[in-house]
Amino acid sequence: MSAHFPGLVIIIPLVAAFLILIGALLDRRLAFPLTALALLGSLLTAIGLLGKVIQTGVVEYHLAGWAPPVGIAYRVDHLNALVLVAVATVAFVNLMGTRELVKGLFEDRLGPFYTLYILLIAGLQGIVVTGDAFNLYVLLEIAALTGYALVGMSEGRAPLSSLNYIFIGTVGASLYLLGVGYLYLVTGTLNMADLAVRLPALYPSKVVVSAFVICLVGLCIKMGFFPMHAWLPNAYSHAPDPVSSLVAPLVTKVMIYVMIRMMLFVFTPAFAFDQMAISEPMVWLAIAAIVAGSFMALSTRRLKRMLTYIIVAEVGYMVGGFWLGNRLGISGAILHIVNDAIMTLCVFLSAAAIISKVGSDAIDDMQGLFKKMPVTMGVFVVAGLSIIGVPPTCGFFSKWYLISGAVAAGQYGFMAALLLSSLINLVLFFRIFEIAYFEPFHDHHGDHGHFVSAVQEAPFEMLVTLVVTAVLLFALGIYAGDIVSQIIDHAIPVGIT
Amino acid sequence: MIWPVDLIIMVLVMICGIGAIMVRDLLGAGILFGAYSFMMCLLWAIMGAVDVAFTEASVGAGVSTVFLVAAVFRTSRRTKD
Amino acid sequence: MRFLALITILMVGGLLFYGTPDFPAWGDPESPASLHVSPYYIEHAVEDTAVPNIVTAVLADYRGYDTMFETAVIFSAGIACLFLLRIYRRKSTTTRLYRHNLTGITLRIAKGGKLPEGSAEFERIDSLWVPYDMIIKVTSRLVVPFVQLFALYVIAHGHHSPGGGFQGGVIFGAAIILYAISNDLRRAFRRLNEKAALLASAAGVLLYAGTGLMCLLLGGNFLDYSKLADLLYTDAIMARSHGILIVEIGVGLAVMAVMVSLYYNLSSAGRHDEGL
Amino acid sequence: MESLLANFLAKYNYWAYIGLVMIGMYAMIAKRNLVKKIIGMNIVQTAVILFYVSIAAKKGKTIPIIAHGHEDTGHHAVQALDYISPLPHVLMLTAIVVSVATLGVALALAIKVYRQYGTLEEDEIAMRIEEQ
Repeated sequence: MSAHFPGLVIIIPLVAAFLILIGALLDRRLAFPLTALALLGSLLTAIGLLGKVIQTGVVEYHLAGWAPPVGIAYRVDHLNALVLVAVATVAFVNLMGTRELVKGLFEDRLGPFYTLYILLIAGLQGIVVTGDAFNLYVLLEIAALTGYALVGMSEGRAPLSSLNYIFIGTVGASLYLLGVGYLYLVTGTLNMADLAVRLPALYPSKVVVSAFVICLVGLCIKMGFFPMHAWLPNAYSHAPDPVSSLVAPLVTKVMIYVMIRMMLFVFTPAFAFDQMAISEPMVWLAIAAIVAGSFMALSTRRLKRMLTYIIVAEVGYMVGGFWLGNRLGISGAILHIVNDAIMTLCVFLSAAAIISKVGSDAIDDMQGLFKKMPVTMGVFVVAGLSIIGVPPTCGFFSKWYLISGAVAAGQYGFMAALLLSSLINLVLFFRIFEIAYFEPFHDHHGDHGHFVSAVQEAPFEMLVTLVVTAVLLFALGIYAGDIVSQIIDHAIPVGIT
Repeated sequence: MIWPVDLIIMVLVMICGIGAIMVRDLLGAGILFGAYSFMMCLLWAIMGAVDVAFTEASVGAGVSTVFLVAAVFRTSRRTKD
Repeated sequence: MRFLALITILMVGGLLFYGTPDFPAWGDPESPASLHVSPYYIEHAVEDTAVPNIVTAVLADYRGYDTMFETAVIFSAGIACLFLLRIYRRKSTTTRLYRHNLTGITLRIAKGGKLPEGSAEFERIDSLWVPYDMIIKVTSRLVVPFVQLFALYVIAHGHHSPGGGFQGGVIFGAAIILYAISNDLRRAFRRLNEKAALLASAAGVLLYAGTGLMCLLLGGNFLDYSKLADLLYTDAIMARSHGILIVEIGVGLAVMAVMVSLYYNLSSAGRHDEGL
Repeated sequence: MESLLANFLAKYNYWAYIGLVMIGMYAMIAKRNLVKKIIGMNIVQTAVILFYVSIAAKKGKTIPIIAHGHEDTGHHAVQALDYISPLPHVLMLTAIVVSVATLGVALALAIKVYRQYGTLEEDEIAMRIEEQ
């Protein structure tokens, strides 16, 4: 059975999606348990796959029994397996945590909601596992389409920002498709491993160069990298809370994974780092992303919007770390993909809990929250410390790798940007802590503005998931060394030092 | 002398495409978009992509146009540019 | 804005233009794209799958996994549209319009009152002006069955001629949409209501994925139809051919249902009362 | 000059697709009407499909359906060079499906936006948001 793990990781949620819809037509309450079951199965399969990869190395799976390049193949190495586990974990944890919220928001459309939710996860996991450049596009679109629908389902400005997200996302995906088309034109294959074999002979060709640039631009648009980031804050901050805590940790990170996969395993480092010579400008763009993201976060007084600007900066971390082009930097970027997924999940989940209690996402309305929601705020503090980069939370370790990578590459500007952004994050989070700790609570639902001391926590299952994510943050921090030496070191091609 | 046919259709595709985004009436834009899709489908049929052309004829020129018209019917025909 | 747009499209155009001089000439049979993988398909499609239409063979077998996700994409579009637009409202307080078929007199009944459905003399009409359009109705009644028959032919004959599940499904859906346009939405609901459409779309994709799972249970890889040979009482090659037919039917079912459901939601803006 | 013209004519499909991508993107950026933008988005997608179909084309060859595929007249060799390459066609079927799916979702969102603001013009929507 374990031979089929790479397929099953995707097939379980996919088949479950249709069963959920049919089940929800019969009885609405069936939707949640079915989804939970499927995502749990997918998570366990993903963990099993990771274990298998660590033991035996690369796992291949030929769909429909055709060997590549004729058929589509899945190729799971250490990099995929790690990101896969992160995606599956975030999906499952978020599902468990947001049950009550979803019930409140989408009471009459639970079936479609969970169907879309699980299709989004199937798409993202497929993107991570697949070894075929075109298959990746199809999965990209399935993840994108479900994402648009989920983001747009809210009152206020959500539909408009989701529509803009569609426009930009479609342009990004079309550019990626064009890049793949250019590669197909000169090589005649779509399989990533096969492309990597056939491309080196063609490096001087202008077609390969433009394919590289087109792919990169398309992916940068999809991941919300600095000059093309405009859609991201709107789409994520106007989305419904249970959706933004799913989409924000996953979509951009998976796109960064795709970039790393394309650059390292399709174009190969020799082409991406040495021949194209765009490492320097990319790192400078990353610096700009970090600085701009941090300052924009500083300028807003809304919690979710602030967090989305932090994501813009975090994308800068990972892209910059990757384009440093040395082992430390790339390790830091990959480690940060995992860490940032959990960190963002944690911070968005606690934000969702806070917003559902306070009734507004303005930072100034958060007075006295430490008294009112001690556990939620405790978790929020942990997540904040992790984003700032305080040991022993995981944020510190990935930042450490990134900074040492920057020093090794001589990119002191990047190092300075990282430190500056940590400093600004410190300001951002302590501003919230201060308001929430020192100022008395004002109830915004009622008209009485007096001090309320009663504890009014978020629902129990949300608290449990919040605590679990906080523990995960520490665990990832404590085992960071092991993750790097056991998994990430094997994920990076040997040629990179 | 077969090749001018597809050149002519390509010019028509361009004209329909530009027309679809220039015309100041959304219903007209939708119909022109249908014409654009149909011309495109002819072009692909000439290039030998019969399956793709068939799909585009049924999807692009058929159902997509209906969707556009339905959406315009439910919103408004008015456009400023 | 216009200036920005011009700069952007010039940059994109320049980027795309940059690689073009190194392209092989258009229509060159010796271009690298045509020499690596695709000859394999052309030379082996018939002996591997017994399907002369290579596009169908590649679509549903060699790259069947892509096609499964393509169906899932269209399915998720249908669900997304439903999720975004559908307005569930228990009691309707809207005014209803009825036409007396013999005289053409229109009755307007305000505040949720209604005449009994299905009365022979009165017919409910949409609130926007609807002419009494016998010619259109009769013509569409004449056309619809033939369109549906053609759609089934396209699905079934996809092995030998252009076509297949997707095209056939769209044509079948278009026939139902034609029926809904020429009559009205309520009458179309009587033929294929919302729940049935949803069920059909899920069942179609499930048929596809289920076939794949069946192959997996029979010991092959996912979607490896040759493992179905024992189940279908044929050899491995014909099993692939039949497997393709099964999944094409699944695709057709799903696409048909999704197209209809998309039309229902878009044309009534999610209210499901009045269409185009 | 001669070779430039020949080069131009040999690849006019590719020029056409670049032109269409530019038209579509222009509509997506410069037009303020949401439905116009959606049409522009679809033009970009069809332009990409045109590109792929152009890759597949072979001058003077036949469509990718094997003639007499079911007459068992022994093993007559199928010459790959005689048929247009099928793979890009398969990919583009998928891309067409994706484009109609995107169109459906985009139109649904446009209807939702209209329901909320009563207009499809971006500048008027911005004004409504300001008013709130």
